[in-house]
This record gives sequence, structure tokens and C-alpha cells, in this order.
Amino acid sequence: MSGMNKQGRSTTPGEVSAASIQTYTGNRGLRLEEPLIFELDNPGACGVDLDEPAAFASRLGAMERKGRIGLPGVSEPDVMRHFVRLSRKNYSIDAGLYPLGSCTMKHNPRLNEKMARLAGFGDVHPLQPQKTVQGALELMDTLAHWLKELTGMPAVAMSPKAGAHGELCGMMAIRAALAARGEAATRTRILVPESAHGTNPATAALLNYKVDEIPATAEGRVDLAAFKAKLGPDVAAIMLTNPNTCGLFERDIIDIADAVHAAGAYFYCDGANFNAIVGRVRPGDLGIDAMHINLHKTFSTPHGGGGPGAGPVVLSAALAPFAPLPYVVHGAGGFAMVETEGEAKADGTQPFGRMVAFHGQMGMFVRAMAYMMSHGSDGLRQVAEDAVLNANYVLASLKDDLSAPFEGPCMHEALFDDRFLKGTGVETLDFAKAMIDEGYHPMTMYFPLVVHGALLIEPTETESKRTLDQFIGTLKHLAKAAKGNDKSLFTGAPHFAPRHRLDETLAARTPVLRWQKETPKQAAE
Amino acid sequence: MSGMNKQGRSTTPGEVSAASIQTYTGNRGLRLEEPLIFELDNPGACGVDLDEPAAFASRLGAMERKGRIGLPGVSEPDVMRHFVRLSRKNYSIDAGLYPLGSCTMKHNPRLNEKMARLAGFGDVHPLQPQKTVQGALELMDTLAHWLKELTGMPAVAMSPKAGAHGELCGMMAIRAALAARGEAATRTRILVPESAHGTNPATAALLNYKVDEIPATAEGRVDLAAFKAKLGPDVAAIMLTNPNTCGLFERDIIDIADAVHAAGAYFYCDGANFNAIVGRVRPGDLGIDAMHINLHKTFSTPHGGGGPGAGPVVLSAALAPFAPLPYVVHGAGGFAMVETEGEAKADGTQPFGRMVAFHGQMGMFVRAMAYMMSHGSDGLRQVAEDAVLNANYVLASLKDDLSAPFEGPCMHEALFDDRFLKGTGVETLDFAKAMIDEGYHPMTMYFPLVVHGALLIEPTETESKRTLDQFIGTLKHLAKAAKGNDKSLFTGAPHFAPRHRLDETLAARTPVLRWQKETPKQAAE
Amino acid sequence: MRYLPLTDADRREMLGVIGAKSVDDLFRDVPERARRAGLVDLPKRQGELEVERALTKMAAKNVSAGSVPFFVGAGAYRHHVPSTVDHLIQRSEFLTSYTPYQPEITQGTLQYLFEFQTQVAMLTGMDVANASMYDGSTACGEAVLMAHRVTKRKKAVLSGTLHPQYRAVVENISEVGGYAVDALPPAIPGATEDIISRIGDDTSCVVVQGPSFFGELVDLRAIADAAHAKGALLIAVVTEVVSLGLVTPPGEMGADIVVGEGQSIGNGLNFGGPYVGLFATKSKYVRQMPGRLCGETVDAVGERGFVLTLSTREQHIRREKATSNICTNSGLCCLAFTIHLSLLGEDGLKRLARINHANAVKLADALSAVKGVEVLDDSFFNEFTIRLPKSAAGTVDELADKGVIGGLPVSRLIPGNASVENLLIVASTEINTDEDRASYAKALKEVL
Amino acid sequence: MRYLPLTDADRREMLGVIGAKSVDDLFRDVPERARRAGLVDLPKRQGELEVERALTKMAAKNVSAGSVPFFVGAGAYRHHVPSTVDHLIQRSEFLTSYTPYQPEITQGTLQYLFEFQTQVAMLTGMDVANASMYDGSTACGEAVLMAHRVTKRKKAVLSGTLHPQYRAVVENISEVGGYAVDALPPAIPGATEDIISRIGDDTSCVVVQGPSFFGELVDLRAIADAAHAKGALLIAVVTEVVSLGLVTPPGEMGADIVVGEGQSIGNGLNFGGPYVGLFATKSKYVRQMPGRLCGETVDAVGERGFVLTLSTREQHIRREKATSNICTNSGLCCLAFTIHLSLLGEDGLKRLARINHANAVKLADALSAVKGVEVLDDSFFNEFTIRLPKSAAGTVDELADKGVIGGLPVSRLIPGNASVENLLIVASTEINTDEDRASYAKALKEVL
Ligand SMILES: Cc1ncc(COP(=O)(O)O)c(C=O)c1O
Ligand SMILES: Cc1ncc(COP(=O)(O)O)c(C=O)c1O
Repeated sequence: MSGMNKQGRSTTPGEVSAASIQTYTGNRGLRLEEPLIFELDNPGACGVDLDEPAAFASRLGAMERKGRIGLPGVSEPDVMRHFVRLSRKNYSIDAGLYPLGSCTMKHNPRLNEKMARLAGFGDVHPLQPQKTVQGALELMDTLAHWLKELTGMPAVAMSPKAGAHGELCGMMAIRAALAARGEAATRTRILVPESAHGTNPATAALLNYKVDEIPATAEGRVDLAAFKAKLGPDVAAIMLTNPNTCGLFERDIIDIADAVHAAGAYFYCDGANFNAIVGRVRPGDLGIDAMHINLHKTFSTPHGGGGPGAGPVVLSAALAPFAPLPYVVHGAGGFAMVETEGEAKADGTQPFGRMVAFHGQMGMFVRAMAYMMSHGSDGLRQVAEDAVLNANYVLASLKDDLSAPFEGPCMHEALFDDRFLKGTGVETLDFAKAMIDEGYHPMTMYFPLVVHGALLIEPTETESKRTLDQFIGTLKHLAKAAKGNDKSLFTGAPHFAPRHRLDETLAARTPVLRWQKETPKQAAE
Repeated sequence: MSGMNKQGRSTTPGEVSAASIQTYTGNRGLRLEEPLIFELDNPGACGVDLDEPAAFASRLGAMERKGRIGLPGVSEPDVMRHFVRLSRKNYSIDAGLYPLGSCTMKHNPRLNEKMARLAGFGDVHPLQPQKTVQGALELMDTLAHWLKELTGMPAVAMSPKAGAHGELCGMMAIRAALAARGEAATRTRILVPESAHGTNPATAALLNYKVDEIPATAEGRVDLAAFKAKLGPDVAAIMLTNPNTCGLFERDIIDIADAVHAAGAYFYCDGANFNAIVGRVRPGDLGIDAMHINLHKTFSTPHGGGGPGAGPVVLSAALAPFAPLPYVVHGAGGFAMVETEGEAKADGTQPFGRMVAFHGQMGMFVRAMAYMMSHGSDGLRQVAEDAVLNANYVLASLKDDLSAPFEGPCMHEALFDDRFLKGTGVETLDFAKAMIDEGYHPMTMYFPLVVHGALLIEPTETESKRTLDQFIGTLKHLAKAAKGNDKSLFTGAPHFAPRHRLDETLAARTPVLRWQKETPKQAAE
Repeated sequence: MRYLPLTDADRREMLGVIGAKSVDDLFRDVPERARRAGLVDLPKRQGELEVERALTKMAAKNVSAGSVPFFVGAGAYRHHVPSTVDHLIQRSEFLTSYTPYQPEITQGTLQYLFEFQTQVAMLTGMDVANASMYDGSTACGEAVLMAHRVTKRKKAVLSGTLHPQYRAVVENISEVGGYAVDALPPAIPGATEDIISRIGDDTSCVVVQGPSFFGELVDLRAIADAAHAKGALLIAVVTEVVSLGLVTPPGEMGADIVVGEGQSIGNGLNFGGPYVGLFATKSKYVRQMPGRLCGETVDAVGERGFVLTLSTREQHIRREKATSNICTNSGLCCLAFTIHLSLLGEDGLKRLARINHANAVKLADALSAVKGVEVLDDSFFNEFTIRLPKSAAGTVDELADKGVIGGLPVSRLIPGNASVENLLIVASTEINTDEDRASYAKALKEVL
Repeated sequence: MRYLPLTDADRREMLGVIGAKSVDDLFRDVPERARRAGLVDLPKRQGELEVERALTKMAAKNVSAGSVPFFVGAGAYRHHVPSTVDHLIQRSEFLTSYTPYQPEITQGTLQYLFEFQTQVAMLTGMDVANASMYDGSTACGEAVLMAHRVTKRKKAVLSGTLHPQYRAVVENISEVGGYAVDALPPAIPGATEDIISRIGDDTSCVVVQGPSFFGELVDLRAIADAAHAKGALLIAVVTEVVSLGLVTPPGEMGADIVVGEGQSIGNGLNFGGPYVGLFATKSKYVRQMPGRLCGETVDAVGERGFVLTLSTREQHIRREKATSNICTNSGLCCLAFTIHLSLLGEDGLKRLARINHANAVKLADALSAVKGVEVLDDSFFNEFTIRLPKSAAGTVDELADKGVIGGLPVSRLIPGNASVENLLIVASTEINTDEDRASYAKALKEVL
């Protein structure tokens, strides 16, 4: 089912013999090897042309750097080729389905890239006079307005740099609110479901909170009774992901919120999965006090191989006064950035402090704004609907071939476990690596921890039915092969990627974390 | 010699079995199959958002198009993925050495791309008032100045769209000059060396000239005596490439020019190989009357998979008055574009006509200008020197492994023939296809026609010694394998490319030049 | 120099391998008196920052179309090109590859060319299209030469609907080739052109543009019949390819060859180039076509693939017997065209065309409301001609001073013809807002 | 909607497969009263053209740094970024890939991270570096927490050389973590700061910035010795990473952890983000480091490859016992950094640094020639502090009206402190011309 008119002819001897061919260069057609940039060093070559400044009296005092830094000299063409070759070793959304659950790998429109590069946004300094950045402040204010409307929350802190940073921000606001009530010292426990993302407990720990795990029901949701039993006067907050990391909506969420509030605690929601409900459900209507929004998930700012992201945090009325510095206000004279405690006091707020130098991820704000304006209220609602529809389509189509731990409907992602591989000798990891050979990035594996051998598939709304059908067909094919005890597809997979399976144990046991001009090991070779 | 620390371990069973694995999708890791855009049609899907205009009274009369055009409906993410996948099936200079002789595949700086996209250059209309495009005219004028300085010629026609178009322009100027002397009807023969590029005779034919071939010497150059013997009162011009297509400088070029002029004819020089001499030799000093310059070769505007290019033609004083419309002049009131015969007359010129609507390849002009300014007079001279050095290094390093028909030194390209393959059973084409497996684009093959099984290698100046050394090593390795009667590398090569060897005979015999919704053939399958 | 990887040490080492003393040695075949010792008289190398600064300054001396209310068309149109297009055409694998001579590692280029050919054939209503010419005007010249080859005749009849610069290109190539041209006077809207009576037994082709240079829609059917009756071909010219989303395509009206300017789809104005010439015809004429063709085939293991084909028409194989001397064409502009048209699709192109038409109708209404202004075209797509009470060239100049780029005065391309002195060709695409049109009408009122 | 591939027909068919009547059905787990029937109160979808128009208009309300003589630094610097950088980071394979969790198909990302780590280690003079933090300020906060883990102490001493917003970030994270901070007053150039006396037996770390917030170069050696003598770590902060091309790196002066803002190399100003936090330390502390690390290894057939490693420090493995909660970092900004630094190389970086220093010296000369202006810094790299005869904030405002963006008034970040009221921090990088500096001096003279 390659979609091409492969005519079913058998492969020629030429192809069969390919495996035995060792190339001189190590390259294989368009699969090109590339050394480290340091290994390309050719002293005297340089990728920039800069004129040596005319003689002048240095003001460095005794602080001039002596000796070589060790950076390689490489011309522009060679630098270009180096990174183009590296790029070609990567999978990407632009090349194919990237169904990493919890990551919302959706299409990244290039309009957003273009807008972020307008000189008026990309080439302004965070500390130039505010009257010269009114458009930038307007953009932040407009984006804030959209986020508040979409979440039904009265305030938003824009500065957090990513989701985990947003968690920190939200929890700091909660702590500040508790402190204002004089309860910061007594409320020391945070309730976190077992299924939570690692950043949740890690964040709680940064604030010195004790993390108390809430068990899940057989249905993959918070055990309401167990949760209520854990509430008490020492609980500062609950950190709950909704839709949760099993891809399910927490049905009891309003009861949970009520119970949390009744206990004098706050409700932090991990909003990484907001994509499932944007435009259809407003967190503000669920009783949530704080929630971060990963602009790099729901609002499509590109992942960039690991970042940057942005994690604005929407806040309830109870937490709003404690939002960190800086924030934008709109007065008679235009927009202004409140940057200092003094200004905040005059504005009637009590910021808990500052998360970061400057004002947050402006580059991401512009991209998210372009994305939101493109969709509009109607398009964003459709985003949630199509994301949920796509996930349910995958779940329904594969539930008899793989094994699904929980009943549907799911939200934006479909969770499977590894029961279907039991007795086949094929591990979850083998299964995932075989997907690489088929041209797919594997789904999220081994997360969430509440099911064994989790396979969490988030297709997102920007995948077509055609793509999903091919993906479903592939997984059925692989599942059948595994069950049929045909291990050839799995053993040693991936067969066709730029590298075979990598030795992670070796990497961790003897860490080589940087290139060295001459390590003893290399010298010995 | 992959440059990586391949540890010489033998391949595992996993790798050996890879050849026998047929994937379900037809993909192989990052080698992704992709159907035609038409096969992705999903009616109702669309990659743009446009609002239907409000009702209005059409002014189309009876000319409204009825029925479907047949274009597919595809969303933006799917269009993006389609073309990204297609791109990944291509080789490129940015990925590796592209040593196509006669093509000057050098590095394409992205600065040039950026400059061409400045709104002031990219977003101006050719027919908006001249006073609103003074910067564009200044750019054309500046570029013209650089071209004239570099060639030592007094004039340049900027409008030709590519090299072949420049040939046409230059030959038209020659014809106009002959006509002005009343000799257009009597001078009907053009002398063209055997080794000429196909565009030369084709151009001459377009002007209804008779093409008369000049033989080459055993040294790969014009046979001066034979050439002189062919001169006569019916000769309009000689079309000579210099450096010639064997990569050699025509030693007798000044004698040739003198003889041509003495015979009352003109000297057209094919300047495709100007890269070899830029900054070191000025065609104007050689007695040339007209020469096109491929901005997409010497001056690095990207080849773009086949175009666009630009082919300005420098002209001697004898031909300058006949340069075509339009051209830029610089007067007291600023720059002006002379577009009409009337204006030209007032300017004292006698343009032979117009090559093209509008003014030529502005987008290429900007790129070439950025390239030239970056290099400067010193850098451009270095370009020629390094291009020639690189080619001679390849020639010297490989002359004992391959076979070289002519003595060095060569200029910017090194010519080999297929004598070294004699008796090996390996064809020139097989040899080239094996290079693909090694990660190289093959050199130009079977051109020029003056040697048997030509292999024309033009490394250009933007390749490093390191790259050339690996390339040379690879060719030595392949030549040795061929001579050692090891055909495994050649039979069925390429083994690792996105496609095996393609059936060109089938394509030409039953041409399928477009997709059809349902061809009888497809329906029958 | 940042683009040159060789260091002095490399150069010395390489000269050693070559056995040359110096680089000068390698240039020893150059006649002594042509060897230049010093540098040419031009500035020296500059860094990126300096080059960028200088060129940005030059660019800033131009009024970019996007910065003002803008209404010029006449063969080049300002449309909105989606950001996806410019992103994709800059991918290294497209931008920095050559003509796909090695099909195994250029399937990307070949497949988009195949898609391009199909799209052009569909739009024009023809059987086949080639992989592009330089631009519309040179495609037009090539079409006339092809008609001469097909009919073995030597005379072309050019309608007054044809863009004057296209006409000039045809006349130029015809003259040097020894062919005759019978060109009719400008087909100013209002009067009907009698081209049929010009078709004779020696006519190889009739060349008609629709929408015309003046914006008018042209029904080709009767002309096609008349041409065919005399054994001549009908060449249809389309300079605004977006019109084919809304207007009957030449292929449905009997055209034998359709040439066009494809710039409107995917390509910017670029002060006139690079653009992309479209060239489509009937299957039976394919071996007489100029330019590259990409065809479908299979590889050694039976997988579908694409190759350049029917190359025996081309200069690199046939030399002086080739159908054209074209080599480098408009590859990357085809790609931009193909991507943009893929994004538009059936629904998008049609809607885009309707928006263009609606905007032009609104502009016609706005301008004809200005006293002394008369819209001449009965029917049009996104462009039409108005008659002003005074010189169009002067008016455009005055409008420019008011920050409105108001169109093309016909006299710029057809000088010395009193009947066109006051004629102005104006276009309105999807980029124009109501505000733009209002600014135009206001400014026009002021200068008239 | 152009980004949504499903059509209504698709949706119906898929609902059929799922066995749901409607999409509403799929949302049935949402409590009834939280289900919104209608649309939120925001504008509806818009095409590219409309979005582009609106945002371009907004952007035009800002004065971009490139459009005026520009002299602001204070932790973010305007450098020329070669076009290659922005081209490469936009390649689909870099831009639209995730964290490299599947190393077989993310070697591109992994290798550049390995290169980035090496470059950062080299620049700072340290053993190892991680694969980035959010920015310099959060890296600084993380460094303090790491020092607490390493020393098992709870108090950080912050020098007055530290950027006030970095200090605020450290104070904030320390407060919620229950840690103490001893922050010294602003280290205004001229006076010497006595930080050594503040180091006690409970001090976990001393945090010193060099070049300081005020531009002054700082010799860390004595501080390092003093800190180490008390069992404390020295954390060095670098906000202008280009300085490391010319100034002795912290690693050579005894720093245990070096954090920095990497924006200057490869990344634009972006109104404050995204930037890239640098984090380097000694090998012995690597298991206490926050953030991702990429390491070298081999694959199943012995080929060199790279993987994320030592993940047992991270939240996704260790959860509440992780060294940090960081997950998404600054991947693509690292790439920009790595590409730019690859282009610069040893020679380029050093020359760039010399140009920056030369330009700042020229600026200091030009400004100190203005009456009433005093340059305070004895030594500096590309930034220094001047004392004006009147309020710096007001002066900057007046300069802006004259089209010069003249620097950062210290009072903006350190409000309510009379001693800094008239202090202005000014920077000059390679982008400034002599003309820029002359315009500045002239404007300053006018407003003083
Ligand atoms: C459920 C969940 N919470 C939090 C995060 C952390 O967000 P970030 O990576 O932006 O810090 C993630 C990201 O993977 C997530 O999936
Ligand atoms: C020697 C020579 N002459 C002429 C040409 C034609 O130039 P263009 O392709 O720009 O039309 C070429 C291009 O390949 C060439 O190599």
C-alpha cells in the first residue's frame, strides 16, 4: 500500500545484493555521513568576513583572554553543508506523522514564522523605551485577551518560558496566596495523580512541597473517594492534568474543584492537553485556579528539536493579584509594562516576584497570535473537535489489534498498553522501532506510568484521514506480524534509519559529553 | 574513510536481513514515498482561506468557465508534507559535492536570497513609474558596471533570461551590425567548434545561420589552421567557448579573434565558463565582440532544479549600439529605463529589438550583486584561482586512475574519458551511478562530444580540500574496483537512492506527460 | 573570504601535488598580454553586514507595491503568495539542485515538474504542457516558431489584443528567423477587431490574447474555426493565469497552443523577473514542442518514477536541429507555481478568481464615478482600461506623488499613438482593500 | 480552515467507524454545565493575507533596533546574525521535530546538541555544558539550586555586579525553596565591592557577573579562592557571551559553574525571548546538573552516534527527585548559536569581539566628549556606564524622540535608588557605525 503503482515485481538481484555493499565513504545514496564540526577544523578558514578594527587603546585591563579557545575554522559552504546533512538525519512533522502522545505535534504554519520575523517584533529590545514598543505590548495584551477568553479565566501571567516554568509560576502564585492568608507554612502537601507528567512532582519539589500521589481508578481517572480522603488542612493544592495523560477527561473535575476549595486549597491544572478542549470547554468553568498553556502544543509554535516553548499561566480571581512581574496594562496613554514592585503596588497588585529576566517568549507570542487569528473562534473549536475525532478514530480502529486499557471515548490521544505483545517476544520498544522503518515517528512510550508498556498516540487535528488510514493499516500489519511470531521486522529494527539502535547504557556508563581534541581513547585508536 | 569512528565491526545479522524486509508503507525509515498531489485530492479540503466575495454584478459576459478544472483539494499541512517529502528525494549542493562540468555548481549564499526578498526589490512592478524604482535601476546599473569592469567590455545587455537567451541576444546584435553594413544577407555561416555546447548550434539555427563545425586538435583546442581555412566572406561569426568545454584555455584565442575580424566577421564567446578566469583575464582583452555571462554559474544565483537563470551579454564597441531594449541610462534627473525605439533614437542607439517583456531577471541581478559585493575585486580573482586550482588538483590526483585525454593544466574543470573502463564491462553510466551510492552527484557525462565517454568534473572553488580528497579517494576506489572486475558496485547501481535506474526508453516510447484522473491503463490495473 | 574554503596552506599543498610552482603557472595557457597582474577596478570584499546595509539602502529607494494602494497589472500581477510557498522553494534540495539529469537522485524535482505540467494542462484546457519557458513573452515567440514548424508556413498574424512587448518579442525572433508578421493595431476596447479577414493560406498561426492587454475578455471560438479552416493554428496567450479560474480556457475554445505568464501564481513581482512561461498544446504536436518535458516511467524494480523525456527535441541532443535553444528554464518558479496552486486547489483558485473579479468590478465602479473617467471594457476579469480627460502618463505621475500607483499608461508601451494617449490600464487583485480603492478614486479626482 | 485536513464527509465516515452519532458524543465525559454550545467571544477565522496585514500593522508601531542608532544592551545584544543561520534553523527537520527521544531518527538534533555542549564548554573554559536552559536568568537560578545540592548548604551570596532581573529570579526561586540570599548593593563602577567578607561557612555559592551589569570587567580569581576556602562554589554569570572571545573565561579564573545568556550568538533580540541559557560546570558535578545532556555512543553496528543521557537527573525519570523541573528547553536557539559560532570559528569570534570592544571604546570617547558626561567604567568590553548631569530615564526618553535609542537608564531596573538615578548603561556592538555614534553624541549634546 505504498500508494505508488508498485507493480508487484519482485526485487532484482541488484537490490538484494545492496545489503552486502559497503561504500567507501560510508554514505548510502542520499544518506550522508557527517563528522563533528570540530573535525572539520581547517585553521585559517572562516565562515564570516570581518575587518580587523583599526588600532585603538584597549580598555580590557588585565583581563584579555590568552590562548586558543579551540573553535574550528570552517568556511560558510562547509558550515551550510554540515548542518544540512545533519538535518537530513531527522524526522519531522513536515515529513510525516509524529504521533507523540502528550506532545501535540501539529502542523507549524510558516505564516507564524514569517510574522515572528517582522523587524517590529523580532528586532526590538526588551529594554528599549516603552513608547517605542507599543505594538509589541499590544500584541502581548491581545494574546492575553485571547487566552483569557478561551479559558474563561480573569488573568494570565505571560512570562513563563515553557510548560514546566508555567507550573512553577502557577504554584508560586498559589503559595503567595496561601502566604497572604498566613497558611504558607502549614499547607505543605500537594496531591498529584500517579499518571501525572514528571514536571508536576518536580515542580512541587522545587517549592519544597511534599508530593502525595492520588491513585487512579480502573477507568484511568482520579479516584474521587481516595482523593477526598487525602484532603486536609495541610494540603496546599492539587495538580491535575485535564484531559489527563491517559487521554481521558476527568469526569469528576467539578466535584474535585469544589472539594479542593472546600478544603481551603487551590486547584492547579496542567494544561498541556488543552488542545482537546479549546473552544469547547473553558477551564474557568471547571473551578480551576491556575493552568499553564503550552503555546508550543495547543497553539502550534514549533518544537524546534526540544524548544523553545512558552507557558503562559491563566489565573483565577483568587490568584490574579499575585501574578509575577512583569505584566502589561493598558491605560489612557497607551500600553505600559509594569516591571517593578513599586509600579505594581501603585497598580494595586502584589506580585510574588519575577520568573525570568525580561518579559517572556515574545517570539512564541507572535507565532501563537498568528495561529489563533488564523483559526478564529470557529477554527479553534474545530481544532478540538478534529483532534478528538482523530484520536477516537485511531482508538476505534486499533482497539482489537493492539490492547486498550480504558474505555473510550478518549479525548485528543488514544492510549494502548503492551498486553497485545504478551508472549510474542516482541517488546514495546521493538514494536516502536519497527514503526521507524515504516516511515513513522513512534508514539510516546512507557508514559503514562499507570499502564504497563504504554503506547500513547496523539495524532492531532492536522492529520488527514488518509494519513491515519495508512498509519492504522501499518500498526495492524505490525501487530499481526508480532502475533504471528514473525520477529524479522522487530529484531534489530530500525533497519533503514540513519543509525541502528544506539547503546544508551554505554552512553550513561562512560559519559562522553563533549568533543576533545585528543582524548586518550582516540589517540590510542 | 567515512570520517566517523566506524570501528570496523562487521555488520550484525539485523543489518544483513534488511534487504529482505518489505515495509507495508513502502517507506524505508526516512526514505518516504509520496504520491502525486492529484492522488491526494480530498474534495472540500483546501490549503487557503478566502472569503467568498459579497454578491456583485459580474462583468464576464458569456465567458465564465464551466465545470471542474480538475485541481485537487489538499490542506496546507498536507501540501507542506508533500513537497518536503519530494525535496528529500533530491541531491543538492547544500548536501554534497555536485561536480557537474560546465554547470559551475558552487555554493549559493543565503545572503543573496535574503537581499532578493527585500520588498524594495522583490515587490516592485516592472511597469510602475520610473521615479518610484530608482533603487532598482541603480542596482541594474551597478551590476552592469561590475560586469563591464570584469570583462573589459564597454556595454552589456541585461535582459536575456539565461545563457542560451544571451547567445540569441549576442548573435542578434551581430546580425544587426552586419545588417547595418548591408551584409546580413551575405554572411550566412557560423563557425562552431565540435566541442561546443548544444545551445550554440541551436542558437545559430534560430537565426537561420548555417552551422559549420571546426575540428579540434589532439590537444583539445580549436585547430587554428582548419579554422582559418573555413573563414570567408560568408562567415557571420564564430561561436567559441573559452575556456572551452574540455576545460582548456584556447591558447590561440587572440589570433582567432584577429583572423575573425580580418575576415569581417564577429567573435561570439560562450561565457558559461567565465568562472575560470573572472578577475584574472578580461574577455575584452581577447578581442571578443559578445559574450553571455550565466549569472547562475559564475555569480552563484541558484540553479533551482533547472532555473531560473540570467544571461547578460557584454558587447564590444562595434556591437554596443545595437543592444536590445530596454536599457538603463543615468542622467541628471536620476536613472531612467530606455524602453522604446523613440527613446533609443533620442539616445543615439539602434536597438535590434526586444528579447523579452519587461527588463530581465531582476531577482537574479540582486543575488549576483550581493555575491559580487561580498567577494569584491580581490575575492573574485581568488574565485578563479581556487576554481582552477581545485580542478587541477582533481586532474593531477586522478590522471593515473582514470584516463585523461588532454594534458594539463586545465582551467576550472577536469576532463576524463572512458578508456580506463575499457574491457572492464563497466560502462561510463554504471560508473556514474555507483558514485550516487557513495553520496555524490555524478559529473557531467558524455559531454563534450569530442572525447569518448566524457567525464567532465567541475569542482568549483567552494569545495574544500577535505571534500576533494574524499572524492578523489572514492573515484580511485571505484576505478580500482572496476578494473579488478568487481562489478557488484556497478551492476544495478544506484542501490541506495530513492529509485533504482529508471526506464528512459519506456518513457520516450509511450510518453505519459501528465496525470489523468483515469487513464485506460490505470483503470485496467 | 567566507565562501572560499581553501586556506593558503591548502593551496600550497595542492600546488605541490599538481607539480606547479604557483597558481600563475596554471594560467600559463592564457596569452601573456591578456594576463592581468592586478585587481580590476572595483571595491574589495565586504562582510555580510556591509553588503546587507548597502543593498537595503538601495532597495529603500523603491516604492514597494505592498506599501501603497497599488493597481498596476499589464502582464505582471501582485497577488498574495502564501508563506508556505516561499518557505518550500528555499529548501536546499530544491534551491540548490541542478536540472534533473540523474533521475535516481532528483525525483523531487521531476515529480513536481510532472505535477506542474499536469496543472498547466488542466488550467489551459490542453492535453500537455512542458516544464516551463523563461516567461510568457518568450513562450509566445516559441509558440509562433513551433506553429511555423507544424504548418510549414512562415507568417504569423498577431491580434491587437496582444501585449505590445510580447508582440515586440515575436517580431524580433521572426525577423532574424526570416518569418513574416502581420500585426494588427492595438485592440482598444469598444471597437471590434476583424482578425479573421487577415488569415490567409500562408498564415501559420493567429496569436490572440485573452484577457486582452486592455483587460477585455476574448471569445476565441470563431477565430479558431477560421484559422483551422485555413490550415492555421490558433495560439492563445494568457498573461493573467488566475483568470483561468473563472474564464473559459482557450483549450475549450479551439486553441492549438496556449502560452502564458505564470507569475501570478506563486511568484512575486520582482521588477519583471524571474517569471515562468507556460506552454501547452495538443498531444499530436508534442514532438514539435520546445522546452523540457518530464514523463512517467518505472525503475528497475518496477516502482513508478519520473524522467526527462523526448529529449530528442532539445539542443543538448539535437543541436542545430533542436526545436529551441532553451536550456536553463524557470524550474524554481514552476515549483512556486505548483505549490501555490496545490494550496489553492479547485475551490481556492475559483474563489481567488472570483475575488479578483469582484475587486475589479468594485474598482471600475469607483473610478467611473470620478468625473471625466470612462471605463472602456465591456467585459473584463481583474483589469480594464479607462479613458481619462488628459494624458494618462502625466496622471500616473501625479498619482504617484500622492502615494497611489495607479496603473499603466498605455502610451508607455505604445508611444506616439494619439488614440492611446489618455488610456490607462488598471488592475485590482485580492490584495486591494476598499480603502485602497477609495484612496485611488479620491486621488484621481484631485489630479483630474 | 486551511490547517485542518478533515472534510465534513471525512468526519461523518470516521464517526461511523467510531460508532458515535456526533462529535458532541465524544465530549460526553465533560460535565454538562461546562460544555459550551456556542463560540467564544473572539473574531472568526481569517486568511493569511488578513492576518499578515493586521500583524504587520502592529509590528510597525514598534521602533525596530535596526532602523535607528541603537545602543541598548543590559543582557540582550543586537549583533549581526548571518543569513545562513536563519535559513538553516527554519529547515523542517530542525524546526518541526521534537526532543530527540528516538535517537535513530534524530541524530541531526543530537549531534548539534553535542556540538553546542562542546562549544559552550570551550567558551566558558569549563569541562562540560548542558543542552541549554531557558535563558541566562533561569540558568542562574538553577545554578544556585545546584550549588545548594552540591554543598548541602542553603545560602547564596549575590554580587552587586549581577543583573537586577537575574537577582530577582534567584531571590524568587530561593524564597519558595526556603533558601537564603545575601544580595549586595549595585556594584556601580568606581567603587570596589567587598564580597569576600560576605562568604561564610554557611555560604553555598557566590554569584558574580562579568562583564558586570554595569559593563565592568571582573577578575574572579580572588573571589574563587575565597569561596573555595570556605567550601563554597563560585558561580560566574556572563550575559554577553561574545565577550568570551576577548576576555579571560570564568573557567580559567576558578569558577565552578558558569551560566550565561547565549542570545548574542545566533539569536535576535525578539523583545526578550526566546533566548538560550548556557550552563557549564566541572565534570565532577555533572550528575547534579539540571537540564538535558547529549552524549556520544555507538549503535548496534558500531557506528558513532549520539543520545540523550544521564536522564536519571531529569523530571521524566526522577520526578520529584529530579535536579530541575525543566523539560522543553531552548533547542532551536542552541542550533542558531551553534551555527553562528561555527561560522565565526576561532578567528571570527575573536575578531568579532575585538570589533565590539573597539566600537565601545569609540563610543566611550565620543560620549565622554559631551559636556557633563562621565564614563564610569575603568575596564569594559562592549558596554559601560555613564553618569549624566540629569535623570537618565528622562534623557533616554528625549533621545528616543530624536530617533536615537540611547541605552538603559539604571533606574528602570533599580528604582528608587538615588545613586543610580543619573546612570545610563550603553552598549556598542559591531552593528554600530561611526555615523551612529556621531548621531548619538550630537543628540545627547542637544538634550543635556
Ligand atoms: C502533561 C505535560 N505536562 C507538562 C509538560 C511540560 O511542558 P514543557 O515541556 O513545556 O515544560 C508536558 C510536556 O511534555 C506535558 O506533556
Ligand atoms: C557551455 C555552455 N554554454 C551555454 C549554456 C547554456 O546556458 P543556459 O542553460 O543558461 O541557457 C550552458 C549551460 O549549461 C553551457 O554549459
